[in-house]
Amino acid sequence: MITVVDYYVVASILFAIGALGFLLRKNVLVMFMSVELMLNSANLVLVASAKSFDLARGSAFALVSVAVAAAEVGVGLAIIIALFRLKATVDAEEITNLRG
Amino acid sequence: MSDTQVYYLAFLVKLLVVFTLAVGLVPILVYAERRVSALMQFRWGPNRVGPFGLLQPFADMVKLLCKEDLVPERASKVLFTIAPALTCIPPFLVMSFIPVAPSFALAGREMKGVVVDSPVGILLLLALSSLTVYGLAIGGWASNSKYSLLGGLRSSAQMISYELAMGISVLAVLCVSGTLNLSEIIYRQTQFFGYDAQSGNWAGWNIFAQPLAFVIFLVAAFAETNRLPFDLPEAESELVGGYHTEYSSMKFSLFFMGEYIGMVGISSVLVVLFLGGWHFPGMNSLGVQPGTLPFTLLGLLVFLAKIGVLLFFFIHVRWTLPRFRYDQLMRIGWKVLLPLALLNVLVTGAVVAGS
Amino acid sequence: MLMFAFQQTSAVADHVPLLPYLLIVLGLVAALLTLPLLLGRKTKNAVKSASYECGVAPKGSARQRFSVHFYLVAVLFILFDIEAVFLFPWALNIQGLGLAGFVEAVVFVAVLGLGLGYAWRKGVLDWQ
Amino acid sequence: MEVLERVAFYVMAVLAVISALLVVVNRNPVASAMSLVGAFLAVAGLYLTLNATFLSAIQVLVYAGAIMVLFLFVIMLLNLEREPFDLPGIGRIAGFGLSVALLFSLISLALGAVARPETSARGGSGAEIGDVFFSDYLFPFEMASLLLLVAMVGVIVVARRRKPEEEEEEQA
Repeated sequence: MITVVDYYVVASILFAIGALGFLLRKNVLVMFMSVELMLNSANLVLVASAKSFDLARGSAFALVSVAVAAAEVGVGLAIIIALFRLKATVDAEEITNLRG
Repeated sequence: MSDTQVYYLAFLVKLLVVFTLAVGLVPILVYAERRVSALMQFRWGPNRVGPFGLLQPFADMVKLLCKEDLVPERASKVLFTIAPALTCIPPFLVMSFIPVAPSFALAGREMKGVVVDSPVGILLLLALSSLTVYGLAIGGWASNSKYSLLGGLRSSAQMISYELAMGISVLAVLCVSGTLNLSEIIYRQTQFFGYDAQSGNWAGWNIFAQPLAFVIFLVAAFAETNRLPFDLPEAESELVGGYHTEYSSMKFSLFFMGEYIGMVGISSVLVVLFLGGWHFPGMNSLGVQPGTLPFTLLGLLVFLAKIGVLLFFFIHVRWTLPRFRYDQLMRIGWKVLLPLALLNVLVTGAVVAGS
Repeated sequence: MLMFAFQQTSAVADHVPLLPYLLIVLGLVAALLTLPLLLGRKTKNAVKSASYECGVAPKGSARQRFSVHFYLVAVLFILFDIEAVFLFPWALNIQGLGLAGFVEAVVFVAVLGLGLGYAWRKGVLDWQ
Repeated sequence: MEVLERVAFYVMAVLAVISALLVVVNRNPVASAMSLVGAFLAVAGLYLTLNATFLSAIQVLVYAGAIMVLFLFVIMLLNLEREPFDLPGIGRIAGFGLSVALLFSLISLALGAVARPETSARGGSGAEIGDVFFSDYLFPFEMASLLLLVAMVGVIVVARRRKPEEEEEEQA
């Protein structure tokens, strides 16, 4: 029997992998992808637990979070592009200077 | 054989029929395209291989299979190989969501005229058409050639622009149909010229209720399949060959197969959304009992005739209209089709919500 | 047990037929990709495997930066795609929502119309 | 029924985890992006096992079909090659340890959860979601459009190359 706990476990693993990618990789883009992965695992938890309350409401919440993710990706990648123009690198360890 | 076994066997047959439909139409289209273009230009066209040149596509196929499979020195090998597959898999999958025929009773159960009867079919179709972009973009990038890269980017930008107009024109159809399931969208249209209280539908086929959405979808369909007048991504005079410049042999033909199956797929979607699917008026009074195998086959025939007309239209337009410039193409997508589609949705919404 | 699973309708059961279909498609594509390796001729030389630049020897890498314009178009695509996604639930029960729902949808579209107007004015939709 | 959903759950879960790992491990950013598409598709499959059909389709449409295209565009735009491999420093070993610790604490937290009966009155179809938005959550619905508008303006301001005459205007 698959219960909500199984979904929690999968989401936990995905979240941890996302954290791993964020902490280990130096490429800003791959770090960003890892963040997306973590966001997705959070969404999965949201929908899985909504199954016990109101699935339509949980889906609606998740939909809003998808919209937020899209806006975030758009602006985030634009910032990465602007940063790349300035520094000509996407290596997170070389982008240490916040003064621009 | 038990009933269950009969049912699953029939299911397998259905699967193969739909698959064969997708694959089998490709050589027919290749042949038709060459003959029609020849006719339009007062040439003969292929007429040497077999009677009327009917075997020409197969000869081409054999030739392409025996060509040398080149991979450029500086290309990313794995991605270079995957890209052609990525372009032709999504159009193939599109066909599995299309209800090509009405369902019939078999072994005490309902055998549907569609492989995957998804409750969110139309959304998945839109999603599939956006997945095609990956093949083009990656193909262009992995070749590591300037022309390919620029060609790949241009076609991806074009596809996503027109996909938007397409998705929003579908929105207007949904205002009328009120469901995401393709079989139900067809069913709503079969209430021909009768008032259907639930959907408020007066005139059966959606093309009558949504002529503007139909036109927008049709124009976007040309852009989605990279056909003239929107085949700029592969404009020979500007970008050599576009994203598939570096491709040869079967990898090259997979791109073309993707294009042709994409044409079949998008015509099927048009037929399902706007032209009543497998249905035509007066079909029920032909003496064939609905819900039986003959009725299903009749429906399949009607469906094939409808996409045949659309495919001929596709080919005819290719040899009639000149190609757009890239800036014109993007302008049409964003400044004409998108606002028009949004306006169409709002007007439709006002009418349906007000009634 | 599994044999009867197809009959009942659940979201999973609805989509399971996609799997055998996908397998057939993948089989065909894999066959088409490997066949030329067996049938085709194999010769290799530097000129053949160089990238095509109209016969002139290729200069520099193709991996150079290009216009940010493509990025802007892609972002606009995503944001309007989300707009469509939010309008789908409205379109699906438009009759139940009536005039109030329509007005709310108009507000939603109008706000995003401002965005389209801004992009229009800033020349994002123009291609030189 | 039960069996089918169980199989689907395990297949999708394994696929999601494997592709997520590939995202992190691949040194070619394009390959990373493609693996992430795989992970998103697997998560869409998981939504399907939860009967959240609309969200599952949206996951494919938006994440796999739009957001990852944007990532791919940026990778191509910035001309990113393979990342060179270098020996992990102290910071990265600490990062690895941290995420393993995170994994175990999250899983123990998850296993401690009590599974309530799945008694959702409503399903996850598009029409039902519309009901939710247009009854109780109208404000978030309208805010979403505002959010998208702000994102649109922000992206255009940040990413667009200014025309020379505009640049002078700003200097003055």
